[in-house]
Amino acid sequence: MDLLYKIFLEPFVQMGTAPDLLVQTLWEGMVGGMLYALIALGFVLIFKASGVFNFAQGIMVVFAALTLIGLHAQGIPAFVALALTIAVMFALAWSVERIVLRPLVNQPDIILFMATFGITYFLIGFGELVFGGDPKTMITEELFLPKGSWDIKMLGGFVSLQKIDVAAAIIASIMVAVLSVFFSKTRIGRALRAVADSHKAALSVGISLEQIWVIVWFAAGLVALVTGIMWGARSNVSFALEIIALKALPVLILGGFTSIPGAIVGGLIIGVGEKLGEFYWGPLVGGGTDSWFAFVIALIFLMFRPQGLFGEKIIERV
Amino acid sequence: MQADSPAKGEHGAAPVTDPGATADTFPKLLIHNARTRADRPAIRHKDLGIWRTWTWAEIFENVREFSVGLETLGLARGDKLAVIGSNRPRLYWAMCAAQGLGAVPVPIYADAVAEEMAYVLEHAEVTVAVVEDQEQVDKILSISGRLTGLTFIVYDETRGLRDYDHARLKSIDGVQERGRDTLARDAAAASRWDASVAAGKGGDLAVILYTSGTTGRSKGVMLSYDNVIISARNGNLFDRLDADEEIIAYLPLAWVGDHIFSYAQSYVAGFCVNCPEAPETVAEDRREIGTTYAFAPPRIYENLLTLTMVRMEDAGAVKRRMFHFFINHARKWGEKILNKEPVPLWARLVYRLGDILVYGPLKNRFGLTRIRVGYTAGEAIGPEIFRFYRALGINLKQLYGQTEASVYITAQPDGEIYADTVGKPNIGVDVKIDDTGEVLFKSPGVFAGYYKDPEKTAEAKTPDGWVRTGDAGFFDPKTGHLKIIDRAKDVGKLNDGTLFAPKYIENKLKFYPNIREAVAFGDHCDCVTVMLNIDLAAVGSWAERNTVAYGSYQELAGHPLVYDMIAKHVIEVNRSLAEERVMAGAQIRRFLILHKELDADDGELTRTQKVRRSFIAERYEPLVRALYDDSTQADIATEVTFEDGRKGVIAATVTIRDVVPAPVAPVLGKAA
Amino acid sequence: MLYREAGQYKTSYQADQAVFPLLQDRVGLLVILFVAYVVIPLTGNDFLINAVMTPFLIFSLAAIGLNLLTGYTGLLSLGSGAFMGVGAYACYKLTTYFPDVNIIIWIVASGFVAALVGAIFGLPSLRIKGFYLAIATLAAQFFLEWSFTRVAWLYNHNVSGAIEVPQRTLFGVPITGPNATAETRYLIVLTIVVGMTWVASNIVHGRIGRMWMAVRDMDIAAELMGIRLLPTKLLAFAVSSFYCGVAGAMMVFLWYGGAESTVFSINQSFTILFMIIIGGLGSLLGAYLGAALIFVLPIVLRFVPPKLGIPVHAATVEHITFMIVGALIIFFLIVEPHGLARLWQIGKQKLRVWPFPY
Amino acid sequence: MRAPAAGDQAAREILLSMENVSLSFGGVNAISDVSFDIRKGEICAIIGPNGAGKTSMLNVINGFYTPRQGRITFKGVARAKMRPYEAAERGIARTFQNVALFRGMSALDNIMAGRTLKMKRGLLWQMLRYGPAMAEEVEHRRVAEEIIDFLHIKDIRKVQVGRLPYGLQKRVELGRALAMEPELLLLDEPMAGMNLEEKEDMSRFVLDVNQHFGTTIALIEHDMGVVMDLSDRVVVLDHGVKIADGTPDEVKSDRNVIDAYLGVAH
Repeated sequence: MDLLYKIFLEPFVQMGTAPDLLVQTLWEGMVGGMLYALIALGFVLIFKASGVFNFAQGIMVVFAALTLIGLHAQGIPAFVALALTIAVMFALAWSVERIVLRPLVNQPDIILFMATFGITYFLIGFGELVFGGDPKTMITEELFLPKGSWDIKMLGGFVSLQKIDVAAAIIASIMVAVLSVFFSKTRIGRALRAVADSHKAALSVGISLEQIWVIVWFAAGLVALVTGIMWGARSNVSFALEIIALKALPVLILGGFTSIPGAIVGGLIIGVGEKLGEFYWGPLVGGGTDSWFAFVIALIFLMFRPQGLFGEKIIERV
Repeated sequence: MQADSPAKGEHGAAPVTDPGATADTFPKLLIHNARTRADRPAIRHKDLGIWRTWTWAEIFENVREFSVGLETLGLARGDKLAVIGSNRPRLYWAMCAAQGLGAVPVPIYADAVAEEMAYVLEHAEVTVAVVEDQEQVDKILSISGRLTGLTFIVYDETRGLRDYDHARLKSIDGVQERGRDTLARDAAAASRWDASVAAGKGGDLAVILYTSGTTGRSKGVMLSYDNVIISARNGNLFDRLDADEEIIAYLPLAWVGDHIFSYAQSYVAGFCVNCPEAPETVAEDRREIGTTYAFAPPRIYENLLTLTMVRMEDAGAVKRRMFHFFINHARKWGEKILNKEPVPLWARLVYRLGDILVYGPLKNRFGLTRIRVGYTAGEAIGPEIFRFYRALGINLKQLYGQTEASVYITAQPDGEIYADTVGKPNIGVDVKIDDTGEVLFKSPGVFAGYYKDPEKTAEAKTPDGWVRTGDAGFFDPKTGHLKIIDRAKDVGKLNDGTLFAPKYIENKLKFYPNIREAVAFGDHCDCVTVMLNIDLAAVGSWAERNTVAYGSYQELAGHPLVYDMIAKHVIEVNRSLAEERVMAGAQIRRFLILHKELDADDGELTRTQKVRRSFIAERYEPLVRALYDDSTQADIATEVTFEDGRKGVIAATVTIRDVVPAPVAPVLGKAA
Repeated sequence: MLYREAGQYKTSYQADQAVFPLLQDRVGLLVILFVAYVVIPLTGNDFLINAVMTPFLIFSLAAIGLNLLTGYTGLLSLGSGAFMGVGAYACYKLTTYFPDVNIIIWIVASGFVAALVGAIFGLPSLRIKGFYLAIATLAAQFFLEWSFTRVAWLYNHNVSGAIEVPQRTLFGVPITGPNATAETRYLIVLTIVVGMTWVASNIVHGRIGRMWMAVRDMDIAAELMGIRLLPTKLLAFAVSSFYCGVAGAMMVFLWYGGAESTVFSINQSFTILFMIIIGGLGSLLGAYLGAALIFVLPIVLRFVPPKLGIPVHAATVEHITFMIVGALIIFFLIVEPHGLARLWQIGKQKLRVWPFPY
Repeated sequence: MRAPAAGDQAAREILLSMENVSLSFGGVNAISDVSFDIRKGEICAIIGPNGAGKTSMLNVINGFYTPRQGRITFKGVARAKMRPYEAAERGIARTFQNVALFRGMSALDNIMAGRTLKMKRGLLWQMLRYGPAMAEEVEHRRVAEEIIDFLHIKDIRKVQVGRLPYGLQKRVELGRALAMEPELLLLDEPMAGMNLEEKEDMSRFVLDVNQHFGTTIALIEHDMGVVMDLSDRVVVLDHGVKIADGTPDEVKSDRNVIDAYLGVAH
């Protein structure tokens, strides 16, 4: 009885009595979710264009961030380092295409999926070898990212918004906007969509798969870089992030693997969901629920709508 | 030894120790085996994926039931029972079952068309036919109208026969069932059967084997128990075959070879016969069993070798080199080692190594790892092929035999193996050669006669019991082995009286891969001349290697360099002819290379790819004339049929080459 | 070349269906067992036995478990680490409640708990395949991992938050805890692994194995042939988790002698997965080969360079290992998706058809 | 055309009856209001131009698709929704247009897999692969071997099916279906992509199956010659609608068919 109360009433009572906390939690959740969404975005880009489920997106975030920091640590001015990092991400995209994707073209998806495990592990090892395993702090002010927070007085309490979060939100939305323009307006963008539909189609349009793959992986790399910066700015940059990045997977399950808006919405749902869950229900089970909450949500969701929120039903043929 | 004096088989009257020797019919042998080696495997059959084994005791039971069952169907002493199908245990049992009743099995080629079958079934007055499956049943039913004597058809495979009218159809199971019941019901049945077995004597007719007649109707060769069993026993002695042999039965039941190797010898020696699962799995099954005693016509060895070489071409460079290195080493030393001749130590060691790396594995792939004796016979085998297997350490030997002789006439004793002889007279066989060069023999295996055909029998058998083989041959003085040179009727004489055996010469030529076909002329001429066909594939590749440009077969055939190359072959042939006293006089003096390939469509070859000498002689009359006047070339125009059936005329000028005969070797072992 | 098959014929289906139809293979197997049971315990030093062989065997077992699921049934799982954990904690609880029951029984029994949990988390496999399922198994991984830390009851509320393996004996001989000798523990692990491998091979060679492979190769056809997909898949999950569970229990009780939840982190899952990718999907032998490679690799890296006078930092070794493993995976997926096992097979086939190339 | 079989048409009892079956994917009608019967022991051909809904029809019959409306009665039992494995359990087997063998397994194992439904021994025995489990394994191996013998594929029983030529794969697939000892066998273009000889073999096997096992067969085939030779009865579909149903001769002379199908074909 008491338990039922704890589960079904108390949380909502809390929400009601302390709405400012609720808002705060929601905001936190949204920001977290946004970062998940960004990673998910990377997945989607690649999946759309090459049907590859890129498990390495998470480590790419870490890798990008570390490169940036590492380069700057060598005394290279921040923005030069940024440019260099972009170059590095391109190099990465290029070599992935060369070394991994090209030989594996026409292999079953699951094989390519596993191949990205390989990439992940390689990058982890490589990253740690070069930059060392210990956490680093993101060079926030060098990149002129805002610090501190606004404390807004509302609902009989305070809601504090980290400026960096706001910035992140803005940058993220800009990026999404850019991407969608890129996809719908530019020639390459349309080509990419063609590929998504069928590889033959793309070839007939006269673009080589190789180029396209390099491009999408590079794009995913950029997204990863941005994500890395944002994330690094909030907490710090370490390989632990690679595990957290896995949360993008449930996001994808909700949002579907091919839909950018899906990724965003999914991200927000997961983010908000796990924050609320942790804040209001977590204590009941000893906290720390956010490590699995997202996945369980996804799991349950899968049972009922395997194709995701935005994907359409698959008809099996014999 | 002298050509016209009989050559006695060495081991003469070898002492026969086997207690089974007293048993003079197959049923008696079976009883003997069932008693002395009851639990030893007698026959195996790969069926439904595994090897089913029957011991001698078991097959005795089966055969007896089968036999009694047949008796209830009215099969009686002297009746004929046809056996039609592939090598299956129950078909072998059928033979013994029939013999148990004193009836005579008549195995018939399973691939014979209904027509041929009808002839044999009618001629042999078959009353019961034991067949493999629906296919054979259908064949017989299609002609049953004419087979008034045929009372029952007994089949092995039930499949597909369910909805047939079973008035005259019985399954082997069914027949055995009847037998079992009868035996169970009245105790007398068993003793009755024993009695009828005891009634059988060695002199009785054991089997009638119809020789697939190349000319005219096929003849039914009647063989008595003594013929078959004594020959088999001598054969076993000759190769020291015992109860531990394993043999694969895959050649037609109706062929005397199979009857001796997979039936008679097995019953006499008590070794195990293995029936393959299906024709296409014979090779695989042979490997599984690992036969110790094998028999195959030359083409099988040929195909195997070709396959080997082709496959090795696809192997990696290193492996290929290793393979050829060791094969060459084997070709050099292998036979010597096999013949227990002195061989330098290093050569032995390399051979040992080769055995681990190549020969052993090869033999394993061939399924010949455990082979003790392997025979090739039927026709001449290419020396290269023959030596290849010998070199691997496979004891491959040649044998010369006939249905009329219950197989054995001559065979090569271990350690006396030559690619071009057929060996020495078998135990108990006498061989002589008459002045026409025809080979005659006398042996325990000499057939009783052709069924219902006294004239033919008289033709084949001399009053004093010699049998004309219809083959011409001579005893090679060096080795004392018999050499078969040709069909007697084809053998002619040069004007100077020397023996002229076209086939013999042609074969020698054809063993060169470059030479596809050869036609030798010389009967009633002063000298021997040949027309040749080059082998486009072989010579073609030779041409590429030696950058000889050519546009067509005709062009290549006429090319001087090709002539030079072929001339070398001809000279070598002459040399080998010169070594043989009988042949030395008949060396090749002139040859030409024909401008077109001899072709069955033009009637130049039989459908079985044998050259039709006389036809060719007249078709190419101008060339033949030119071969015997001393013109160096001749024009010829021949009508040909193209693939699409159109007719056309090929005209050509064909060059003629002279070749110098080799000096005749000093005659060894001069005739007394 | 080594294979001389002539004369090896089968007279019964039993013989023909045997797992090792070839004499040479049977001999080889006996030799290996002899080495494992006699040679190594007698000659091997503590390091070899305790730090190499024992863990190698344990990992092999886990890999076999995952291979039954991923390699044979075609269901990708990233939760094997957690299922190992389930085994370990189950065993810990069981032996604390019933200290008198022999630990070996509990080690095996704990597999059943793992099997149950595995089956539960396998439920989604009805609806989803491929990497969707992989993600679903991640849920299992993280949820279980979380419970290992948060549910104090699981580790008897130890302040350390870790499992502390008590001493247990077999016929008076200590087989767990600090006093158990490396040899004893090795022999027990060996026996369990050998036994369970034998069972696994029996299963995959029989009806159930065929059902799994049918589902893997063509699930639609399988269902149209009357194979019920859900039970089949769940069974695969259960059996697979059973193996992982036992492996986990052995890992803690017969190797580490104590452990906390981090041992069963997602990285453990990955390690096992990589073992079967590199070793060979759908091959029991592959599980061993993969385990050998992935587990032995770092050891070699750690101990060989110093021998050559090249000082390497432990961390560096780890990083390099990561890189090599990553590279290997890509290499194998490209060159030989069926892993070492297939390479072995090809080699064996070559020996069988030697000197022919095919 | 096999006269004797066709003779006792009417006499035969109905094995499967389809009544006003309709099927649609996302509004698109694949099959609309089709009715026909398949009688015990007959060979019934379902023909029609591409996209006529033939394969969909088979998919409905063995429960892979659930029809939007209409009722299906098999062995006298009308069924609502039926899972494919239930169809299999009730005696419906099938082969596929593009071979759907278990590529990773040998021909023998594929056929053995077809025996799954008939094998009962549980996990425990399976684990030991001894006693009853082995006995069962052997018993079914024998059945499999009889099928192998029946289809003349002795020489490839241990070959991994992925390596077999197409024609043989089709044969193995038929074997796998036979292993289920079905009452109704659905063959989806059993001779597609075969050369003449292979087609003749396959036709032979289909007839043998029908005669010796008394299996009822429904097949889809494009080769008119084959259809006319094999089948007792032909059902013609066009754009998901049944346009004819009768003996080959009747169908051959049917106006609609000639327009809709043969017209297209030639």
